[in-house]
Amino acid sequence: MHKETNEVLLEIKGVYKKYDDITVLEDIHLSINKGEVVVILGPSGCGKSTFLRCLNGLEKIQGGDIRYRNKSLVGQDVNWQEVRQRIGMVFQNYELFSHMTVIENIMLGPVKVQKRDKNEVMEQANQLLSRVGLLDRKDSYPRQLSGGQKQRIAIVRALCMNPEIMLFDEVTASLDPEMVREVLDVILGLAKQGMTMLIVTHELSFARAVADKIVFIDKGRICEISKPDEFFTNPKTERAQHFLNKFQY
Amino acid sequence: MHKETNEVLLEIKGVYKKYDDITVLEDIHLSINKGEVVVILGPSGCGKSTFLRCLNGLEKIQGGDIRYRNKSLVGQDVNWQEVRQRIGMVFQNYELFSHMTVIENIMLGPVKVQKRDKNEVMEQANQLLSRVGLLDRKDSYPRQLSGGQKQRIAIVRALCMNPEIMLFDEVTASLDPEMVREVLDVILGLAKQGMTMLIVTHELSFARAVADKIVFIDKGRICEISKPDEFFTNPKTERAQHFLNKFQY
Amino acid sequence: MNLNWQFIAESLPLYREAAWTTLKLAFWGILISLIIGFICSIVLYFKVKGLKVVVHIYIELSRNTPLLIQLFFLYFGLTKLGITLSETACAIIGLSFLGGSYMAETFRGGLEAVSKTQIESGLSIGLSKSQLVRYVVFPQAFSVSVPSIGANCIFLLKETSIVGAIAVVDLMNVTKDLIGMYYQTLESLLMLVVVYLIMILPLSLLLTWLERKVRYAEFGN
Amino acid sequence: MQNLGISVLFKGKNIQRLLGGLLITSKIAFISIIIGSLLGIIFGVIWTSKSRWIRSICRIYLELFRIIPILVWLFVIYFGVTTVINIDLSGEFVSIVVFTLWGAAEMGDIVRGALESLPKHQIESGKAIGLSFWGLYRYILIPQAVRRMLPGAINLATRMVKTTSLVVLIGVIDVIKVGQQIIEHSRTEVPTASFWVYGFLFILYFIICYPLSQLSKNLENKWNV
Amino acid sequence: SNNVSSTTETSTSEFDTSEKSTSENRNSEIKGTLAEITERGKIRIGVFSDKYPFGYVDENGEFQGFDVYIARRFAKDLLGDESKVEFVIVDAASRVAFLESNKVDIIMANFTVTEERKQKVDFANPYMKVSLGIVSPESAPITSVEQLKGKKAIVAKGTTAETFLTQNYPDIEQLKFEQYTEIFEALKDGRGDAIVNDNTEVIAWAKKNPGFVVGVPSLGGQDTIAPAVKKGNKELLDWINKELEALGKENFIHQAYDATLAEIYGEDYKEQLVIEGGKLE
Ligand SMILES: Nc1ncnc2c1ncn2[C@@H]1O[C@H](COP(=O)(O)OP(=O)(O)OP(=O)(O)O)[C@@H](O)[C@H]1O
Ligand SMILES: Nc1ncnc2c1ncn2[C@@H]1O[C@H](COP(=O)(O)OP(=O)(O)OP(=O)(O)O)[C@@H](O)[C@H]1O
Ligand SMILES: [Mg+2]
Ligand SMILES: [Mg+2]
Repeated sequence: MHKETNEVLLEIKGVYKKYDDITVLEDIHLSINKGEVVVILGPSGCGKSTFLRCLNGLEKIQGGDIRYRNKSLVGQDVNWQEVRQRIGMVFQNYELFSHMTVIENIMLGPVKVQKRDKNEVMEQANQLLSRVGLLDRKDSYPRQLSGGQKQRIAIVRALCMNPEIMLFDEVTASLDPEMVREVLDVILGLAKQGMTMLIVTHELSFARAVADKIVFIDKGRICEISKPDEFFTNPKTERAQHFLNKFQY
Repeated sequence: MHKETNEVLLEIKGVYKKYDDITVLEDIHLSINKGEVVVILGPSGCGKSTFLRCLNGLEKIQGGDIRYRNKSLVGQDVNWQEVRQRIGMVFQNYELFSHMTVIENIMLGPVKVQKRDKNEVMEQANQLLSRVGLLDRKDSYPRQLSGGQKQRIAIVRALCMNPEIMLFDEVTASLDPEMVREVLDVILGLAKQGMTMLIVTHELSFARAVADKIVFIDKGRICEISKPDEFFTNPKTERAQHFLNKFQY
Repeated sequence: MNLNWQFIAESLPLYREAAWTTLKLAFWGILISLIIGFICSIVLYFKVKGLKVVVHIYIELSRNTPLLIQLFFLYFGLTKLGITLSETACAIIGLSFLGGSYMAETFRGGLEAVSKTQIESGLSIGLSKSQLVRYVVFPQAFSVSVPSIGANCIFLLKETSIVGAIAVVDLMNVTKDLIGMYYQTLESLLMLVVVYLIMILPLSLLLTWLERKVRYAEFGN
Repeated sequence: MQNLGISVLFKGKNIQRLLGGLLITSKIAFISIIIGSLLGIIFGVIWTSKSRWIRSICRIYLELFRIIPILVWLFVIYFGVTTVINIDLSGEFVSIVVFTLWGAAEMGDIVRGALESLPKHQIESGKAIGLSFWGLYRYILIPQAVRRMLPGAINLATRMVKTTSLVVLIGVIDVIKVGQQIIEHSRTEVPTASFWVYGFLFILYFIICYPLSQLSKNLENKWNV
Repeated sequence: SNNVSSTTETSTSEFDTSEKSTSENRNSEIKGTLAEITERGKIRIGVFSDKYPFGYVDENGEFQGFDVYIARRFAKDLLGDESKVEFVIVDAASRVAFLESNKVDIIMANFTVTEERKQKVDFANPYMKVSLGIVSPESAPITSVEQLKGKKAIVAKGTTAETFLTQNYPDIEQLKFEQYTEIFEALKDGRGDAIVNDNTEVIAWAKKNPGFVVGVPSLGGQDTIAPAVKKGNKELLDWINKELEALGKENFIHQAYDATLAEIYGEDYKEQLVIEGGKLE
């Protein structure tokens, strides 16, 4: 969006993903530069979530290669724990740990995984919390928060690990429209600061506003990679056209 | 939308609704003609759901009157069971009965409540099911259906009671975007056939397409009742303006 | 009421001692049950090969046969194999053998109630397997199982009434004894009920409190 | 010696007697489980009432059975209550009554838990299609609650089967008592009788309770999702 | 807890046979009378079902034993047929309750006469004597009850031995089992130092089990065993006493011994056990 560079952070080369016999991702090629915001669009079930999950090691791939800073993330000897500290992820369902307060949720990773100093982490957490406007909810439990609040906390939790890339998987899908706005505003803010992001969303106008690059996937294949304006006004493929039509009455 | 008449079906006069001390609805006036499609918009928590629930007797009101075909729905002696057969309702959460198949779900009301003939009901159910394109899922259990399919069945279930008015409360709120379309298409179809409907939704473009009349509620009060084009292009109140802004990036 | 107060006063020390025995048995029985249940549930949850079958057999045997007979085998049977355990030891082992399977099922239910998304989000912040289990899975499973753990504890406490069969002097045993010797039926039963009340009521309140305390995991998110 | 031991089981009518005892055990257990479940469902429904009073009364009823040992109930009802109201009830009948009341109490708690765990919108959508109060319970809530309460209910059933051994105190001869009679009768001739008889009883109980717990597991899997 | 006590309260009068409650309950009082028994055509007698050889059930499911043998004769003499008896199985702890609540007419379950029990039920004249004996391993024989102090005595619940030790030697630790089989098993397993039980029982057992000796063949005073009826049921009590007297004339209790006990205890103990005619010599 703003500070896009030419340094390639993540490179996906011919990735295949199968569940048993069903091929869910087929020959996916994509490279993401530092500071770039890539939005992935596509009909339901096309494999968007699966793609993000592969990047984070939650799913194994059956072919191709994924390279993060030119190191392969394929094979037995990948230290996923370390990779996941660099590649943060936020899911559709507010998946805060329900038995921990907001601040405990945020500090768990930095303190227990990264072994960072408690006070330092606390300071960073406070800063991030106040940025998303939730500093006063620090000691609440997830059940005491609205959906939008929970998602903003989930984002803070991921950010507090100081990741280099953030993956967002339909983070607003189960939110009320007004909360959608709260959360998307946070993501917009991140984009402005130059965070590298891969975003799956169904909010087309948001996608248009935030993306440097739109990737359209259908049936497990990348059909189209375009600049946002181009994609929305003049999609190259018929499939993308058809997809966009669904959102017009 | 099309067959709007001048026959008043439902008349709401100065309705007040309180939860303990909190007033949730205040002095609501609204009248709905036969064949009219009314869409209710408003920010989260403004009282939209509560309003629909009052019309269906799921909540008691603390003041004012609701008249259906000029008979009051207020007081002890209202036979809600009967009223609910005339005023159908579909909710946000796919609330099919999880222990019954699709067809059992649909037939329960007509057969057990209305005591209608099984075969006749079955025939109507088949007809409705094929209209929403789900005749082949007749014997499935809800858990075997997608969200969109469940909502379409829920609509069929309500329709099969031959109601005169249908209330829809954010029926697409927990659906994937593509399923949203499936469901809204069914509602659009009903509108074309002249069904009287009260619809709460957050799909603004759908609202614009389906409504004869937009009712904008904020903080429990009706702020504005307008024709849809008027509302979206030139809202009368600042609050409505503010509300509409939230959906633009 | 025509109660023989003298009799009550005289047998009070017996009841005090028996109540102590019952509590001791219940305490150890519950504690060991928790440990056994914990281990078994882990074996089941992580589907540990080999051990899984053993645990399944243990659970089915223990749940589907009466404690009375289990105790007889422990007490009289083991001796024939050259292992002689004291009455109290047998009683505690018997209770733990029974309770272990109830607790195992309870814990397993709790573990399985921890949703997949919670686990995935734990992974996505880089937690290792063991950290995940320690910081996310166990606390949530525990909070889900607390009500049934409580029910199991009360069940085990009451189940101690069987151990009289192997000559352990618990509350029920003392009561039956006194009735058999002096036929002060009303007084004896009354004392039995009162002592159980004194033991179970606080336990029940404690559990209600604990339940409220750990209810954080309720309603997922 | 061991051959001699197992022969105890086949002496005279011993096997028949044991099975007869098992029949009584199962009869008491199953009649109580069935009636107790039905009453328990009604009780559980009443328990979901919003009235504090009704809720407290229900709670007290449950706690009465939780705290007072079943043995005491058997004693009090068989020897006490039946004489006060001057009717002569058989021990078996009283056992069924006590076990039924106990079952109803525990089942009521399970049913209450299941009903309260049902999503609220199931009730509302039931109302929305015009179901009456009873229709709502009959067609929607109870059938769904039954699925949820099944594991607990079967757990209770096996506990009831195993607790029937208490009924000897009021003169009902259950399977364990028959076993003890056999053991005692042959104690001079066959000192190892106890091993064989108790082993046999162990298997009998297992044969009754195991299918129950398997049934619950299967139904749980089937109705899950 | 209010509820708890009130539930038991209702039954107070039943467990507590004070004069007051008996007079209040005239109606149920009638039940045990001779007229009522005759009308019913059956006499209900409470017996043990697992105390071989006094009251037990044989492999064919028939009640047998010394007590049962005599009980059958009672039925025959009262109602004309020895099958006109209904045996009700009782437990040591429920013997009195069965009588008090009119569930049985007579208890003949090896019921030892004691002062405490006399306050709850009416005993008829005795038909048997008991005294206690102690059996212990040959390797560590117990030859006097004093030796048991600080040691463990194995007893069966609800027996005279239990009462005797509890009242006279409270500092002897007792290991109490429900069943006879279990006490012997326990001694063999070394769970205690000796069994204190009816001397007939321990002597007969020691005979069959080498390695064990009866170090104390006769202990304490002599107790008697008698039929018991509900307190105040004088009519039935008198009938039993007369019946015992009549039976004494034909030496019936000796016959009963021969039929049921001789096999186990042998001839030696006959006179030590049997009381004929309801009278101690
Ligand atoms: N664990 C699994 N086992 C088998 N098939 C799976 C599994 N998870 C997903 N799939 C299948 O893989 C395909 C892609 O799923 P995915 O969740 O990635 O879609 P998506 O694009 O994220 O859809 P949505 O927009 O609905 O989230 C779907 O057809 C789905 O049915
Ligand atoms: N049972 C209840 N008790 C107390 N307050 C309630 C209850 N139900 C709703 N409310 C309150 O009433 C107000 C209106 O709620 P309602 O659900 O009608 O809003 P809504 O307009 O439907 O919002 P949304 O768009 O989020 O569905 C809210 O402030 C809510 O907190
Ligand atoms: Mg997805
Ligand atoms: Mg709403």
